[in-house]
Amino acid sequence: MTLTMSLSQDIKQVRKSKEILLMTHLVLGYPSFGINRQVITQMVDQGVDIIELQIPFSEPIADGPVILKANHEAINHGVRVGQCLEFAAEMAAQHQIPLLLMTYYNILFRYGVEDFLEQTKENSIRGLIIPDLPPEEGGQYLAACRRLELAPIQIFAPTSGKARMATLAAHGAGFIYCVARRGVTGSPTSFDENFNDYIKRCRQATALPLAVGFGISNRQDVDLLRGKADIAVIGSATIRLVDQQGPEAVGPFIAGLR
Amino acid sequence: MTLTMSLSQDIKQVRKSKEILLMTHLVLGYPSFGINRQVITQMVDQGVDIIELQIPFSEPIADGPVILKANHEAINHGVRVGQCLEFAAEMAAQHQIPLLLMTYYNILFRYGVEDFLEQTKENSIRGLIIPDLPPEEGGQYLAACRRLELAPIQIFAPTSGKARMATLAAHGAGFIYCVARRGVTGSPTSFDENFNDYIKRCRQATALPLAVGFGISNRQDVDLLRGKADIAVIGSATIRLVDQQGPEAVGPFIAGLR
Amino acid sequence: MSKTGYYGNWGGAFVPEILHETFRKLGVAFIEAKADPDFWPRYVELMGSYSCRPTPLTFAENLSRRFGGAKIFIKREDLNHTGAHKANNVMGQGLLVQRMGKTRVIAETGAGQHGVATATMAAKFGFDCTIYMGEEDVQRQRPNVFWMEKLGATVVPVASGSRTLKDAINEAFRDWVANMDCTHYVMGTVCGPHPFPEMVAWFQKIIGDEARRQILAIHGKLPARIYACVGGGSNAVGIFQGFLADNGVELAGVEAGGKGLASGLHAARLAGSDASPGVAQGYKTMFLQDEDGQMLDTHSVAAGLDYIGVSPILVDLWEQGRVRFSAATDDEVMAALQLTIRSEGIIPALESAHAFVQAFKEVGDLPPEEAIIINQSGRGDKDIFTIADAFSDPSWREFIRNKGEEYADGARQESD
Amino acid sequence: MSKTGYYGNWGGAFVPEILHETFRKLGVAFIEAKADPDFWPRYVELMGSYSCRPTPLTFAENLSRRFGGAKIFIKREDLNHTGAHKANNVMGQGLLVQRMGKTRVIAETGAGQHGVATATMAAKFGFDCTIYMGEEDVQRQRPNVFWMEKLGATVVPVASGSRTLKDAINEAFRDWVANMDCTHYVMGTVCGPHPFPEMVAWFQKIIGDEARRQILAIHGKLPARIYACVGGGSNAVGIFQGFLADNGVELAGVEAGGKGLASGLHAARLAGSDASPGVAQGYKTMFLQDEDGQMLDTHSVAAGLDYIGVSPILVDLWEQGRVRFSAATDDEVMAALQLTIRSEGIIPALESAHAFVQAFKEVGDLPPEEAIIINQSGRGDKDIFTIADAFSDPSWREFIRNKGEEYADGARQESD
Ligand SMILES: Cc1ncc(COP(=O)(O)O)c(C=O)c1O
Ligand SMILES: Cc1ncc(COP(=O)(O)O)c(C=O)c1O
Repeated sequence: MTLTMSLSQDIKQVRKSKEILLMTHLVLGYPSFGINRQVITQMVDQGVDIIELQIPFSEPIADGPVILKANHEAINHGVRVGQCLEFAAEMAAQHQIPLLLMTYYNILFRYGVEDFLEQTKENSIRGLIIPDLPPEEGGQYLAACRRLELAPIQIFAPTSGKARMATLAAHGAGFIYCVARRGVTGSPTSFDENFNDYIKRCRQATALPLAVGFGISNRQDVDLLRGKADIAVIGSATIRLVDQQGPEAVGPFIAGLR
Repeated sequence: MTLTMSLSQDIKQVRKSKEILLMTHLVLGYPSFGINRQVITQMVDQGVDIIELQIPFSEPIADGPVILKANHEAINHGVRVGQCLEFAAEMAAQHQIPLLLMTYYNILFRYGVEDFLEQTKENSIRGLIIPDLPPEEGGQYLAACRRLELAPIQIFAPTSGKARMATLAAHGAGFIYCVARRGVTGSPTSFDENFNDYIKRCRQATALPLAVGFGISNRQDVDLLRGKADIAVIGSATIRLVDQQGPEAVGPFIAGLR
Repeated sequence: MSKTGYYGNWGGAFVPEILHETFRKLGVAFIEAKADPDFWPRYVELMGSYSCRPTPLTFAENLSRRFGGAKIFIKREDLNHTGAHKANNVMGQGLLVQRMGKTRVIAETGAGQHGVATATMAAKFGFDCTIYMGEEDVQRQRPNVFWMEKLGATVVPVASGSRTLKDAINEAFRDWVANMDCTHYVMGTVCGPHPFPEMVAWFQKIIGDEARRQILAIHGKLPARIYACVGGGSNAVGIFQGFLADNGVELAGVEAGGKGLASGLHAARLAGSDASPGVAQGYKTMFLQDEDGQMLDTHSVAAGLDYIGVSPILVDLWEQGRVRFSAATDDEVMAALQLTIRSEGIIPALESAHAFVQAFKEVGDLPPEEAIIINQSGRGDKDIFTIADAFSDPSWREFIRNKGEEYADGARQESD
Repeated sequence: MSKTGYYGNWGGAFVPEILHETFRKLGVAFIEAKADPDFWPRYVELMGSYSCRPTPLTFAENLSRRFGGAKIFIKREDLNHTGAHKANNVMGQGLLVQRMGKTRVIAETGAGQHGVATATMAAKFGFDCTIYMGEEDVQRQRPNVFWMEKLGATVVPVASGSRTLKDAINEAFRDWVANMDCTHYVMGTVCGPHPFPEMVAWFQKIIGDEARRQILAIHGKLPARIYACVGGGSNAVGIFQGFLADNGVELAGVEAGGKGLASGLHAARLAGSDASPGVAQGYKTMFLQDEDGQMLDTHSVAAGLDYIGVSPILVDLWEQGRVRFSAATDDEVMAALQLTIRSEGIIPALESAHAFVQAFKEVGDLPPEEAIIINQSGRGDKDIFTIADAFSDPSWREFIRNKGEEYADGARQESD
């Protein structure tokens, strides 16, 4: 992926050659930055298209038990926001795929929203996912992202109506993160009729690429998204894998997804 | 003491030759009827003038810890009212001093007040002390005592006023039991100025002999009553003695009182 | 009353002479208080500003629907300060003590409820306070002992007799005969020598006064029946008084059936046939006693109903046929308690739950346009140890075991 | 409000998109309820017939005399059904849930008080109920867990994070994002995303409405000051609202000083200088957090005050200078509790006792013709384990040890 255009253009470019893109996720500093490095290298090597780097927060309200635990352990081991930003810069310098930061709003707020985003930009990060920052509360954030050409990824949910999707899409850039179902990260999703309708509604609401996340953990899930979404998001699954089988297991796992 | 006249006349008769009479007390069936027998024999042998035989009751409201315990243990060992009456008859036949029954009203009430008193008379018992039966509640009891020539001993207390003493005296016979102080049986009494005034008031209220009870446990106490009262009542002290030193200790104890 | 202090054949004042004058003065003070036009309003004001009277009359919509009969209303004495109707009596007597110029109060307690109420009153009025409580009840009701002590009362465990309520009453009398000059004995229920039954009934009639006004306002007419549990009888007499003259209102007292009337392990005086007339603790009533007149041991899951005697007022009303009696077993009580908690979010005291049992048995027979009132004499959270025991709640047991071990460790460390 | 859901710079609604629609509908339902002329009267009627509102305003005569300053009045939220002001909010939200046609409620709880209140409301309204409670709090507050379960609620121990209140809130949100179609989250205090602060404040203003009427009736004029403890802030905002427009009435919030502000072991957000602006749990307020924005562990003897955030409404009033804040240490709280129990026969919850501490410090400075009100948010008997621990009561420890051994024996016998 060449990193010259906007994130959404980049994604559309890659999509021409791939039926579906993969976005993976990890929690910075969990279980350690060293292991994060190994995991990221394997992900990139196995053709992951985008990586979401989550800066741990003590109150990760939208995350399920696996990511929650990773957040808390990272903080308990002393992981600081500054370290996370440096690490992200290091990864961005090393790997040629778009990296995103994912975290909760308080992390930006305490750092100073403008400062945080400027640092993010400087670190060559392409965008951010902030699940507890709806556009109504994110005026300053959205403006700074626009100014800095960072993608403030917006989130659609099955409960979002047409007007709401339009509003969100208008504020979004890069792609839209479509939450596949009710609930938090980490438990399975059934990709049924309702899901198809939902994705159709998402498509109609935006020209941005669609990423689908929450509960995607194997090839079958990814296959089901082909032709419907542009990006499949693998979240808790890799963390669980590293917990259980160590970082070496990530490469083969990714290889088997697509 | 000859047993030909009324109880009060008998008492007055004996008083001519003794500066103070002794009345002792025991709880029937405690620790056993056998020990009651030994104790009574020693009491009579040592010149006790009157004995109060308490039929145990489960709720002896006016008694202190020593007598209370004796009541409960007797009942727990299966002592029955009928046995107590038979035992009293046996003692009356055997000993030539006046015997009284002491108990609470429910014992009479359950037995049938008239029946109980007739049995008492038949058993050659001379009178009764029922601490929870004021004359206002004792109409039937008082009438039957009168009819049967049993002495329904009335009780004066330091809190009884002049009119009250007059009422009580009018219902009484045999002697008046003057409670020496506030409180229940078994703890010491100080025979001070107040006490002297009280006894003076008692004297003025009745021509009946005066017995003083509550807290009399040694020769000194008995000496203080000489010239004031006609009868000194030894209550808890002997029970305590039997508990601690056995029935043999009773004879010497009584001998040393006067 | 046929004779002073009597209700029909029941009541009276069988007190030792040493207390004669005390009772006389108490009787006079009580008569004067009743005659004083300011006294009752002051009492009502106190109960309104210190406790939360009038207590609500709650419509139990879910229970009513479940049984499909009359509407069930619950008189909420549980919402009183200290958690039971005992507060009514105690605060009233507190005003009387103030009037008499005494400085110390004593009381007996079984469940601990009356003890806590008395200790509370004593703290508020600035009286010294001693509470007599059977040693066994001290063990069973430790939380209440804790609060009494924190309220400044001295709690004396009574080790004599059956070491329960009746022995605590005896012991309180023993204290009183020694200290009556400065001390008032705050009798906890409508029992004991005259004027106690009349006095306690008078203060507790505040329940019936309110309930009558409330049911007329809410339901538009009188209730068909009223249910109250009966230990000594104060909550029952309290609510019944509001409706005594209304012959159409059936009055039902519910006693402790314990392990069943046939088992002998119960405290049913008027339901069943185990009790007989007697005189004890200063008054004449129906007692659970043997042929000789010795009082028997009683049993109930509810410590507050576990008593040998019963109000002379109720015995008279029972003889007259005005109040009927039944008994609820421990098992029935636990089931009714569970149902009430789940259905209405209300936790009756184990004592009060007895009234619920009988009401549940009968309410379905009445038509929906009728109403019944259950007097909820107290709240059940005071009973957590008993209730958790009765439900054999495993996590509660584990919690207590861990807590016990923690305390044991603490003690070991301190002694090291 | 400058912007929807904001109080000055504070508040807002920082919620995941999945809940956007739920919050929108909740906001609409709330606005409609407020606009419905029948809603508030129905709420007041419910609180009158099910709980015992209006709760009394009690004149604390002995405490007033002791401190020799203004008259001390106590607003008795402890007399509410379930024992605290939490009932007001919960019953109000219950009516709203009914209106919205939902069938299940969830709630977080720290002290357990809000959990019990919610479980109670759910039983009454017939809702399913799940309560999230930090694992540590489950251990500390087992009696409340027992009652919640008996009331039919499922209590879920939360093992993540500090295993206390804030983690229970997060977990409740996690449940909600999965089940919002049928489920309402009953937020327990004036925190969280808009419209929660406004909604909870609205229901709790019943305290202030009553208190204002009562003090004017009893005292003839407005009070000089009002004291309330501040956890999330609902009891404080509840009573303060009755007097916000009366500039002569000083409003004082009291936070948990724990082991002292200098110790770091406290939960003082606005007293002291350890808190800073932040956004978490869906709203913007002053949080106890580190430089990165990670929330800190807090400490208080009172579980209900042991929270990282505070109501945005209060932060705004504090910035405006309308409400002042101080903190009471655990030790001061135990002393004030003891004094209040002994002097007035009233047992404040540990939370409420914080308000008493500050009032006692200051009331002597006011002249006797003035009055102050202390909001007694709850009753302390729920806290017996904590209070007995804090007083190191030896006979309580022995009781628990014996009880623990008895249970252990029972368990051994069963397994034999
Ligand atoms: C809650 C409660 N209800 C009822 C009773 C029984 O007493 P009474 O029959 O006098 O109302 C008690 C006694 O302790 C009690 O605590
Ligand atoms: C009795 C009591 N008071 C106060 C509080 C603190 O909450 P708030 O500040 O919302 O009133 C709690 C919380 O559980 C409580 O239980």
